[in-house]
Amino acid sequence: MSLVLILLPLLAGAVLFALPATDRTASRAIGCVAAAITFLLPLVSQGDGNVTAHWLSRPFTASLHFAWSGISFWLVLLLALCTFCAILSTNMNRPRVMIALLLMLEGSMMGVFTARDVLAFALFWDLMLIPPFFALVGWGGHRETAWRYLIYNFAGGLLLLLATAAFGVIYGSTDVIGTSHQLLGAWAPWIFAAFAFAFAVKTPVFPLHTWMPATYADSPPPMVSVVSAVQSKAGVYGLLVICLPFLSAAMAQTRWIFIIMGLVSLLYGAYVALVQTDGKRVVAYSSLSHLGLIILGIFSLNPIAIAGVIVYIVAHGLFSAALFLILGYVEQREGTRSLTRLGGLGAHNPKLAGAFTIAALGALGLPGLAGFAGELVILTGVFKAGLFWPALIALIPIVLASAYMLRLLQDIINGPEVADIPQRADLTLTEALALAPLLAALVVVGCYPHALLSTGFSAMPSVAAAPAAVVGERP
Amino acid sequence: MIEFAILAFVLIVSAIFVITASKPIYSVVGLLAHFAALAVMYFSLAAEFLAVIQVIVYSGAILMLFLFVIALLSSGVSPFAEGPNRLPKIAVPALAFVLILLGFCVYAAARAPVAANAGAVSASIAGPVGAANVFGSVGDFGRALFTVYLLPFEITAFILMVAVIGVILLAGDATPYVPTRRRARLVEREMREAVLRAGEE
Amino acid sequence: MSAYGVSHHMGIDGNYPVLFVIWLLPLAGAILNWAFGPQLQRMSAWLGSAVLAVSFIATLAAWGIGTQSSDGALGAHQALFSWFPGFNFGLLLDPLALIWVLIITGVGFLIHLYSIGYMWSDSAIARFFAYMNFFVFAMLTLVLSDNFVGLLVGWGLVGLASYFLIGFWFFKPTAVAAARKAFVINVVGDVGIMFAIFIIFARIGSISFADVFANPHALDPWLFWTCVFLFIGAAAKSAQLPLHTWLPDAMEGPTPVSALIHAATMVTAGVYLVARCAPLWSASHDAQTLVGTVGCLTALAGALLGTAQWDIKRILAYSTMSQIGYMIMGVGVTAYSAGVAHFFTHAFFKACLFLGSGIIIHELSDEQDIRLMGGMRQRAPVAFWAMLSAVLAISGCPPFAGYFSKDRVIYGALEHGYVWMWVVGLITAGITAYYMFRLFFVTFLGTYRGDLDPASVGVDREEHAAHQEPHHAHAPAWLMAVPVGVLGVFSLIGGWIMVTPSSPWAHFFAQSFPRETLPPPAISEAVTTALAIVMLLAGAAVAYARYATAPALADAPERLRRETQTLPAILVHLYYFNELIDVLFVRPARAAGAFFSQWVDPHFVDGAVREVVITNRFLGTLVRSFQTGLLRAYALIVVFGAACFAVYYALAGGAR
Amino acid sequence: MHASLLPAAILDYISLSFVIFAIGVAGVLLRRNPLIMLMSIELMWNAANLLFLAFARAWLNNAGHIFAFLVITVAAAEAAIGLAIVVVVFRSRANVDVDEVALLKG
Amino acid sequence: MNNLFTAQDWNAVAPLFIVGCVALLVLLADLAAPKHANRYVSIGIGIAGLAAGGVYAGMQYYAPAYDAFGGGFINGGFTIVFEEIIIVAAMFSLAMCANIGRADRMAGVTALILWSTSGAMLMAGAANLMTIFLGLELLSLALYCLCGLSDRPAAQESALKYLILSSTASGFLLFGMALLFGASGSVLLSALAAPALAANPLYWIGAGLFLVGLAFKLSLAPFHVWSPDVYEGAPLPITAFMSVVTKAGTLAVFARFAYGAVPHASSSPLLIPFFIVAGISMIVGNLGMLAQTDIKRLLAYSGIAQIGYVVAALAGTSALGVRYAIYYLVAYTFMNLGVFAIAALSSSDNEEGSRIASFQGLAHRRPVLAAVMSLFLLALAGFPPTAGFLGKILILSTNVGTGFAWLAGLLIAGTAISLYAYFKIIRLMYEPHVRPHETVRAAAPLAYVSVAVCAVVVIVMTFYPFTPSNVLPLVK
Repeated sequence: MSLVLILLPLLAGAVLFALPATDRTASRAIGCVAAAITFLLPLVSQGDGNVTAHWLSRPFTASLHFAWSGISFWLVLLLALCTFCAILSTNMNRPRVMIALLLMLEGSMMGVFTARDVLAFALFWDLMLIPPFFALVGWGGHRETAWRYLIYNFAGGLLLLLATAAFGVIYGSTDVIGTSHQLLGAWAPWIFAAFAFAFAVKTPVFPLHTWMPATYADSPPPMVSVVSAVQSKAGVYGLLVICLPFLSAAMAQTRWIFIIMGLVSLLYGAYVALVQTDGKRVVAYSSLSHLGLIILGIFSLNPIAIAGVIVYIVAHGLFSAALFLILGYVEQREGTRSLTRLGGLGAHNPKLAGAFTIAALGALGLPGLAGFAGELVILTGVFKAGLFWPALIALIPIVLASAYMLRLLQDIINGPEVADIPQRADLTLTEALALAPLLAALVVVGCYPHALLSTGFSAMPSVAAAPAAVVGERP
Repeated sequence: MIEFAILAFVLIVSAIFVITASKPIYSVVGLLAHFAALAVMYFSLAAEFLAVIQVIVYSGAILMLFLFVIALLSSGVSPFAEGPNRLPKIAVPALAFVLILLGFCVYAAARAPVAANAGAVSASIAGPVGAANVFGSVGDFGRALFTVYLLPFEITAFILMVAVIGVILLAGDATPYVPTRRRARLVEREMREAVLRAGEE
Repeated sequence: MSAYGVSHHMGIDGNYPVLFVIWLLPLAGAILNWAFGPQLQRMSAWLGSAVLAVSFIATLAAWGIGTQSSDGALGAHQALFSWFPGFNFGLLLDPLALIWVLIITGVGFLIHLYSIGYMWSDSAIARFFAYMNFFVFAMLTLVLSDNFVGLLVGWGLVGLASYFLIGFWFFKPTAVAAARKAFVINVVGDVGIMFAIFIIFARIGSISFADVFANPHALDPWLFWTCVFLFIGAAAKSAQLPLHTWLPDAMEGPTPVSALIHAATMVTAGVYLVARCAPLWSASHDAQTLVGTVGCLTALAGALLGTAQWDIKRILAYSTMSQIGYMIMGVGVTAYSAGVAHFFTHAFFKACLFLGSGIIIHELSDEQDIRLMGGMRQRAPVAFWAMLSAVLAISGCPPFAGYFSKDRVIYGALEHGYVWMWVVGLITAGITAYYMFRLFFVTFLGTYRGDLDPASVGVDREEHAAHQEPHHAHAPAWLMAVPVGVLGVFSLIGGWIMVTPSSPWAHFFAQSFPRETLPPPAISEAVTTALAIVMLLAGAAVAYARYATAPALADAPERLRRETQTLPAILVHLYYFNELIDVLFVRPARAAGAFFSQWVDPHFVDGAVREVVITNRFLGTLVRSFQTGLLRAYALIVVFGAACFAVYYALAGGAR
Repeated sequence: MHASLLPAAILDYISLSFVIFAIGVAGVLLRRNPLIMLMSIELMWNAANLLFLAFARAWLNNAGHIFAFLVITVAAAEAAIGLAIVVVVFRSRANVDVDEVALLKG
Repeated sequence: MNNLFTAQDWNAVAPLFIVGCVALLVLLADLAAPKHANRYVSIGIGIAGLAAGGVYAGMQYYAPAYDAFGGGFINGGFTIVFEEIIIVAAMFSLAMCANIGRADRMAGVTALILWSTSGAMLMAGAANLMTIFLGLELLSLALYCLCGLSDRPAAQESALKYLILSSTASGFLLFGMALLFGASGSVLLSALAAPALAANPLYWIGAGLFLVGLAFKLSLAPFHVWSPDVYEGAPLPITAFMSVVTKAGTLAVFARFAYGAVPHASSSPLLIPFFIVAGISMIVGNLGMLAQTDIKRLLAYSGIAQIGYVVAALAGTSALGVRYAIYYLVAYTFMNLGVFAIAALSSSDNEEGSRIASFQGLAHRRPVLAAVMSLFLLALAGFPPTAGFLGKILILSTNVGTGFAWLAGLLIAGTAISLYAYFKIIRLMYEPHVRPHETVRAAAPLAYVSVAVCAVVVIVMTFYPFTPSNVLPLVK
């Protein structure tokens, strides 16, 4: 069942190449249908679409095992939704190829999120680097951006490979995602280190982030919306489903390193976003900041924080996807993303302004929207885990977030109208439709994160198993 | 013992002469001497057949080939003219180092205690030299070659075929050719251009 | 029943549909106005007001359930949903909430009505009413919530509404800037409450008021800090020092907004929070001192700034700040009912003042500088009488509403042993009387100065031009007159329900707040009242002498100009708070951002990456530099390797 | 004949062949004329042959003889091909200095 | 005397004799065949002969291992797997000849390729020093000629370099063999495993020089210097042939030596230097690729690194290691030959499609071809879903298991370096800007077939990992 999620988009992407190169409507239709199916399938079908096939028996047991249980379920939905919206809003030269790339990206990432086997996970992990690379080659402004994205992430992927091999040899099987067992011994810290590097690069976390702003700024909007919304979550997902259940002892030993890295990312991203003049870079650095919060939450090793992380993963996915799409619309209309050049769009584009406002508010953690629920629960958990100062420091970026997000919002849609930009028409119906589901989900998740939270609590078998020091409840 | 010393001396001197001779033709002469001395030494090692082969094949065939080629090339324009030495400077110390290492190996090997007990003289080889089934004799050699070592022997057939066909293909179908400086320069330029074209991307 | 007179389970559990009516109707109105604004046009104004009317009536209907009580449980409690154990959400209508809801819907309704006229010709009238309704919804969320997180949600949403309404005319750069400032400073407050929530949840494991208030000392040793972080939120929202700077700028919004949000309701959320957390404050004496002090100082500082302003709305803004200082002082020193009482009366007279000034501003087609007014009595009689009533009320003249509540607060401070607060409170009362009458006289008496050259009265044009509201055609006069009149009347009678300690008011809150029996202070309440009236008369007299005597009126322009030039700089520059914040927070943040993005990112972090790449390139060239193409070089390399091998094996093989 | 069929200690043969081998290597490294390089290679191979025969004698195992025989055969073929290649190279350039034969590099 | 060797003995070597004799058949057929068709006649017969040999060998796959000709040649799973790899590679190379090289020489070229193949097949089974040496020389001698068989000066130069350097290396190999013979008193590999030898310096020095010879043939750094030049100079099909067959044959010999001829091998420091040079060549090879402009040269460096990975799998001489080495070797064979086949397809007269620049904009001229090319490059870079990916996993796990983690680390580092070089070609193919259309010769369908086969295998192997179980390189 879950193979459909992987194969359908890939096949659809391949089919598109049969169409004429300039075609837009047909490819859009095909793409949207494929994405929609991948979205509805997990919702309507009973069970978790478990599929498994034997793969390796030596040097360790591995099987092509896929299912969408637990956290995967939400990421699958998020991915399908973002892809749907991205495809719907694809409106550039050579649209057919872009849509095909989006579909391939979806397929490969479906593999990452549904894989129950670390080896399969690693397989799709590398695979999902390729579509964005081609998007950067085809549409990106600078050549080295593509290289930076690819090489940086592939370096991570290689260490993931090494870690996977070591994990398999030590544990005897890689068909483990969804189960839990403390891996101890001299190897564990090294395996964890390798995993952590791969995940940290992908997320990204502070010292390893430099591929990210350039990539986000250069990629075409539909691609970057999916990459930032979902692909950047692959690292976090890995931490949750591989490191937490198997290596939380090692995590506990090194937690302070990551807590500090998370805090630095939080502050660093926020401060840098404060002074960027390229709209996309503002959002890019804000993502760095937000994902820092997620890292902080995970390494607090507290069930509540982890539950919040799940909410925040989805929330960030929704609003960053929406923001990038909107910035794409703006750039397409006005031919620039520079906050210094834009202004006063609100007067003529009320729909754009409205959507933009909701997305930005979601990003700055307005109470009642998804972002807030995530932040609040994460930090509640972090504090409960006894991390007083991290919780306190993590509040500063929230204030900064309101500052830079409002700056982004107001510099573009408020203020007097700017004479020397085209001031083109308001959102078309398609564009509005592409945003609507994201924003609606933002509100719904903001009020009713119950399901996500409960997933989060159930995603934590290992913490219960881990030493008490790990869980660090306040005495 | 003494004859070994003499032979060794001849071998080494002739070898050195081979690699130091100013003209290839002298080297060939040096090599001839070397092979002759080797043949004698083989004989002293109770390998009469090999001694004979050494003389016939090496001195008789291979060296003739060398001579022939030298003669052929000498029809050209200064075939053995040597341009400037292009080896980078680093080569000199490296070369010295390599030779020292090799010297060490010689020393190491010479000091090596050998499991094989030297000069093990068993009665089995007593008897008139040249008689069959005596170690090293033609009969002994032939029996081994056509029984135990049949497979290697068969393979040599292929090897010789390769040599024949290969040489025919390489040098066989060439139109008669008179190298001149002008033509050489043409070829040179054409080749350099080819390289540059490939190199510019 | 805990030791604090607050029941364990606040409110009687049950299903109360009326709560949903009160709560969600404004939201419905907001959504309708937002979605169908273009179609509705002016209809949206009526729709928005009607929604409020219904909501108000529903509130009156809910009076019974709001005040009901059985075995200590007080009011009505409606459970909603739960995120996870300890994170339970619900609605709570008890007397405290009821008062706020009444003001929000009642006064809110009047202001909506007024806005119809005020915004009559604004093309974005539908958006305006959508925002207004949304604000009411948010404010109701705040006061109806039965837990801290729900309160925080409302807290954030009212901030958002205020952001929208301050920046309503988003083509005005000043409005945009003011909106952003207001929002960011309010987020500081939100963050404070968030942290308080962390502490509360970590210590108590629940966020609902009932569980927290059941035993505040479970928070020890964090009780004081919980209060501090909660109060950070309160201070930001209620414009207490040092987080007050956004309030005057907020006057960029349309005048009805100032009346509703920045006078009557939202800015008093801080008061609500402290009153709501009465058990916590009663349990922490340090918190009382802190909050009382801050409130008291804010009252004084606001009043002083009020004396040095010329923009009519800014004067009112500072007076709001000062009055809220009183309230905070009141609730801070645990004179809860007094503080809440002052909120109650203040809602009437301050709304009345704003709306009255709105009429004038309207009349003078958006002139806000009182130096360019004068002689308004003839041109706006309704405003004159209503504002007279309100001015008397705010300066605490019996029997006007303000008199009763303000006395309660000042005397409350004394009762709880804060003599110096009592003193400052009295002084502030005098100052208040002075600047309010100054406003009143300069605006209404004398002759109209609007046609003079602005410079002649000391008006600086550029800075002045910024405060222009867009011109709009006039609406039916009664639309704006009626609400002002009503509010004027309430400014008079609003306080009569709290005349004696055994008044309905006191009785109303009998169960809501911790009961304490205090020793009677040295100075009696009568003395306090007398002194207050003396201060009032003094302040009024000075104002009269400076602005209302015949000679003063005669050369008003000259005097105003001179006063403008001689105002003390520290007041003109608002104690340099803006500059201070700029230097302490804004600039450093910008600098850090610039430093990170222009130096650290490209050179330090990315530099490392680039080094790796460069090294690789270099090594690549190195490797290829061995490929000299020279046969002998290759042979040398091979033999070199071979020799190394040979030596290794010679040594490893034991040949020494 | 009885005196000693192995006129010297095996170690002397080892040393001798090592020396000849080293001389051959030196020839390959030092000379720039492919013909002489080929001759040096022949020297190396013959050193090996000498060793084979010495050990064959020492072990009284005629495998060494066979091996030497095969080496000689291969050497013949190799020399033939080598010389042919030298001729071909010489055809395209007027001389055969290996230092001049450096089109391919990098 | 005549019943000295049984039919079993002949069965063992029959495949390579078939291949060798078909070479003669090709030469004869060339005399008969009409001039215009002789190219295809030779290739056809050649491929048929190879197929015959392959089938014959394959039929014996499941038979238990035994040694033929008194230990001269060991038949068994290991031998046959390598023979098959070699035969397949030879087939692909012949297929590439379909549109490269002079037609009138084709018969000779085919014959030489076949003999060279049989030499490699001999190495696959060789279990005594003589057969090893002869196999190696048969392989090499034919290759010297093949390299020189072109009118391009570069080709002749490459032949000269290859000849001189390779003969020198053979000298080392031979000298090493002589010492091994001296130490053990036997030419059989099996005799070399005698524990007593572990203390014999002659044995050690001999093994050392022997390994030098093998390292040279495998072109492990620093013995790799010849391969870039030779690969670039040689005609494309020959380069393809060399890149697989030489390495496969030599690897078989090394595996046999490492597993069978080293006293208590897994713990002995005797093989360590070999694995060290394997590690070095992972790095050196990948670094060398970085700034290449000629695909053959690039693949030479790539091959240096890739064979480094394969050898790394043998580190610790674990039973699984050899299986994964074979897996990766097969993977390497197909992805590498795939690239060569496409290069051959897009080749034109003036440049044999070997200039990387000639791939620019290929995606617009021939999208499918470009896609497949990308697949092969991805595989070489170790990207999923290709055999290159799984192969790396297997090797890494072996190294972790046998405690050679440092090799795993080098493998990771090397792969990271290589990425840029491979993706540069991909980027070039998909670059929007298209350069003027090349004069691409109408390619034979044969070439397309081989590309397709490679592509399919490279993907299928990922999900059906082929790791034969009876491939322990026995010596007795």
